[in-house]
Amino acid sequence: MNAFHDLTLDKVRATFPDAIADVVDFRGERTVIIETDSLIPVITLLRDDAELRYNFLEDIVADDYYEAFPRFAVNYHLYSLDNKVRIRVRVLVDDPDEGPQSLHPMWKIASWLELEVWDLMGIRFQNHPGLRRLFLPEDWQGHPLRKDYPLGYEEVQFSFNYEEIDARKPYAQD
Amino acid sequence: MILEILKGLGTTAKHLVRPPVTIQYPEVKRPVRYRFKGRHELKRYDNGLEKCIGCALCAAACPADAIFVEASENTDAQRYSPGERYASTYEINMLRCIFCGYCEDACPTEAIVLEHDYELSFVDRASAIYTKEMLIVPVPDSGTSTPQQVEAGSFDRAIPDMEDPK
Amino acid sequence: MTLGQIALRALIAGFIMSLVVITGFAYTTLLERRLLARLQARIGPNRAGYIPLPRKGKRERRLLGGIMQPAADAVKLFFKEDATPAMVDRVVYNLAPMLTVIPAILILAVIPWAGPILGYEEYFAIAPGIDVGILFILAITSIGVYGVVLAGWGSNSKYAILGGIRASAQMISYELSLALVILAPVMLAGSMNLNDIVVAQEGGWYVLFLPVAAIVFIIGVFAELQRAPFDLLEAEQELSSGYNVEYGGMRFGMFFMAEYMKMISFSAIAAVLFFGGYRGPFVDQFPALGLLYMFIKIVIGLIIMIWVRASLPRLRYDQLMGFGWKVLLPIAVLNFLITAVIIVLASEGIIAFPI
Amino acid sequence: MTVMTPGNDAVQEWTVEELRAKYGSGMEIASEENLLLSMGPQHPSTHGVLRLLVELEGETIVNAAPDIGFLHTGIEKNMESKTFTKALVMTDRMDYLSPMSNNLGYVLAVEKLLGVEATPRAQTIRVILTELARISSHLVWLGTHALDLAAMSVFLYCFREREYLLDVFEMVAGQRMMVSYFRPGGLWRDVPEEFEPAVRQFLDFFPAKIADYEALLKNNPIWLQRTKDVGVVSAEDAISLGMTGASLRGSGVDWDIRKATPYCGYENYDFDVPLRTEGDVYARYRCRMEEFHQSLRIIEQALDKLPGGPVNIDDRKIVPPPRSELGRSMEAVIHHFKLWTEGFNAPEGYVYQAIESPRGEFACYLRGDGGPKPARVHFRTPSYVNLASIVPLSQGSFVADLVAVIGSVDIVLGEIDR
Repeated sequence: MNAFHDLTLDKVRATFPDAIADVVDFRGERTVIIETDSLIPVITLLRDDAELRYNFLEDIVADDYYEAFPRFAVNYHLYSLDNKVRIRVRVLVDDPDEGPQSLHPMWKIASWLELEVWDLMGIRFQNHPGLRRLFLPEDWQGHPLRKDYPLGYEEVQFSFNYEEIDARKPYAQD
Repeated sequence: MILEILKGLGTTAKHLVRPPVTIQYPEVKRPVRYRFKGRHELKRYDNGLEKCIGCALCAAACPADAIFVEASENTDAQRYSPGERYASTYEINMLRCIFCGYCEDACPTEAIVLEHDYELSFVDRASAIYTKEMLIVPVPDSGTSTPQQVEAGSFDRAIPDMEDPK
Repeated sequence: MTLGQIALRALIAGFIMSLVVITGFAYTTLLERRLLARLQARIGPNRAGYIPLPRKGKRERRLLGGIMQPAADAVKLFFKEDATPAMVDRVVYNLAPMLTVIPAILILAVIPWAGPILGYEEYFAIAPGIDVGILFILAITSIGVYGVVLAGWGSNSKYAILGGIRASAQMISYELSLALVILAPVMLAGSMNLNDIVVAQEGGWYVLFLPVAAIVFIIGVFAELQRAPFDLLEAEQELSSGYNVEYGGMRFGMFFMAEYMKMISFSAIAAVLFFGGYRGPFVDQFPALGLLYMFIKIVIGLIIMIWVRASLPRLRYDQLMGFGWKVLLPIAVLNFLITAVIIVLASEGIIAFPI
Repeated sequence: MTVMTPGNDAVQEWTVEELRAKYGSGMEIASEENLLLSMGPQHPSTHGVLRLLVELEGETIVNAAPDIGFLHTGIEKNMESKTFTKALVMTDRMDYLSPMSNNLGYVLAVEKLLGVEATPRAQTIRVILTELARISSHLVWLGTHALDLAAMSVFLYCFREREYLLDVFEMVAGQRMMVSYFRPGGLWRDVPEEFEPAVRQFLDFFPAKIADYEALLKNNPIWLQRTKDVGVVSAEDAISLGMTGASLRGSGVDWDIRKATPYCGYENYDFDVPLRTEGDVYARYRCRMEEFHQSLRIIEQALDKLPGGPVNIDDRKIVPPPRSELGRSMEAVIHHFKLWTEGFNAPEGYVYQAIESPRGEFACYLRGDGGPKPARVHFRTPSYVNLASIVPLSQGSFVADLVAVIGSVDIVLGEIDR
């Protein structure tokens, strides 16, 4: 946390008094947790304010706090190329089908980053130009990075269980 | 313009007179560095006892779950390793192994070591399972093969004094 | 000689020369692979066939490693499954490799390999006495492009058709300037007979009198042969091998064969037109030496082609066309005009020029 | 436009809409007259298993859609089921051309989460090795980029030098590529004695090799024709596209994480950030070539002031005890067993650690939940983000330029798919 972080916070507070739900400082990183509705205005402010200029969208990460409420969190890592400061804007999402607004009008890359979040975490961004499966096949069911999605396990073959596992290996049919 | 093209031609021509860097593999083998992580070996002490004490820490440390260890009790009449237990089964599935060396780091007795043999190939899944017989090194000249019959109480310490690895 | 004897002689000579060149093609591939490897700090194929020279205490020295590599390649190609993709136009697909390889062999007919040897009165060629040898070459090489285009079309593959289209465009843009610069030595020699051109170079190689024509000719040959840096139609990085992507086995081998045989014959043609052909020291006393000189000149030509391939990146489609039309063609036209003017002036005695 | 596929006995015709419903493309198709070309996943120039669906008008690219996921291995999900140390080995396998950088990004994130900092010696060695990894990664980039434009000798020369670097990696880590050398809290082991002479030897001979590559490419007219004014991207577009690394600096944006938010003591080294303003393939090529020299500078400085001392922090809760203590101390044995079975607990919280990998900003988002396993790991990989820029960069140019653009953006598919 430095003075610039505080300045950022002050500016957001001054413009959108109700937007900030919480502020978390951890290991020198500042996270501003904001209400879902005010995502676009706050990020526009952060990007376009002449002083702040958080003009680089580094990454969008979704996080799953399974069994907590609200369950999902979407982190936007914004970076100010002029001031060399990073800030994390966090939105808490409960219903993954009604995720935050897509940022693609603001950054071209946003829709691409959101695709990954949709594909692996299943958070549907509003107004996204075309959500589709990216890494996974078109007909894949579920979103693997969610905590309630089982990891799966391939049982390892050793001498004692070789025959048993080999019997159910999906070998190519002759 | 022509000059730059000639410069490029000269650069390739320069390599014509230099010795090629190709290693003629099956005849000439590239020497590996001493830290190289190749095929595993189970080590023995000079007296022929196995270093492995069957603690299965390697199996726990393995990120790929490639190691399977089953321990049994040593007796003084049938002693395989110092200490209480030894590995009666020790298997590595080489198809799973990623040669990260965590087993070597985790082993408290320096029993499992990734040695320098890198010519590993199999034609079926069964031969990729390396058993203890394949992994363990031959008995040194100074020792006798296991199980040994020893006097009671002479090997009660599982973890020996070791030096920091280079 | 009667007509029948001439035909029989041509048949035998043609058979022998074709065999020689086909073997030569095989070893050109070896030369390319070995030389390319050495230019790139590698060794190249050196396992198939060698002469072991035992050395004391050391590993035996392997002489001429890789000498059987072409045979191994050929065996591999012959025994590959002769698969035809499902959706191809079968007639065209099967015709295309033949259309490529036959012209490549036909070119050999007119090349003068040596002076009067083996009972040939004037010079040794499969078909001596063709007075329009140049025209024959230009005509035959133009057919070769059909093979490539048809291969692209018949394969019913997008990569192949792109390669085929590139081939036709490229061929048109380069053949024009190629033909124009060939006219320069023709004018100097006053004949279209290749042997006459060789004989006319007794006073000095034409490359000395016509350096510009020689350079344009060499560039044109690179384009004509689709060798790097003009190998657009089989640009493996863009089209993943282009026109021959759907071919396998010996059908692919035929495209390959055509390319390398054309390399040999165009090296020979370049030698004939600009580098004195089979002429060299003592060739008048011992005409058989001509074969040796021809061989050396062809090999040097091949080496240059391989060397360039090792060193240069590839041009882009539009850049290649631009280069052909905007640079080479004007140069070729100018060269043609200037040569013509100089020849006229020299023959009129206005300027002194050693022709 | 209809596409024909051979069925069992008859040819089936598909319309674009049907095909898209079946396979999905994520691409608008401008005209039915255009040629739809599927480049990859088995294509020589897509650097791995990238598939590009390209819409062509003649040879001009109208539109393209990257199709990825052929190499998806679920690394992020897998890491959640392993302890912090065991998860480390997976980071090697993302960007397999510079595993050292991946290791570093992840290890720094873990250390940040734990609130510890590596010793000065470990940090310096990390700098040397990541810069060597940068060189080795750039060598592959240069080689494949040149090979894409058919300058094939450069490729083999580059791999010859890379071989030397891989040998250095083998010397320190025992593995040529999947090194797993940086561990939370320090390093696997200290570097061996022959490390410094080997690196110094590399510093000696490598500038001459760069001169060789430059002789073949830098001013070669064909190379200039192929790369100048191809794949141009302006600074604003590059920022909007999230491009990082040399791809961004080729457009004139001065942003290098090593300078902007230094880690591992990069602020102590004297080096420049190569910048070009043209934003074309050639500019990106020049930037990376300059980075060779800058990396050499950093390595030389780091070697000169390589501090002594331990390479691991003195915290038995994070770093296993040295082997020599095992036979003497019961505490050491307990720590050793605890660390290799359970691992260490990380506090609750989330961190984001960005480093400058050879390809751009490599960042690791890491959430701990108080347990020994990461609750969420996410990697912001430069290749994944830069990949998106290939489409706007290549629109309107030729197929041959697409190849040049892919090469100049420098992607690694292992990192894209994770």
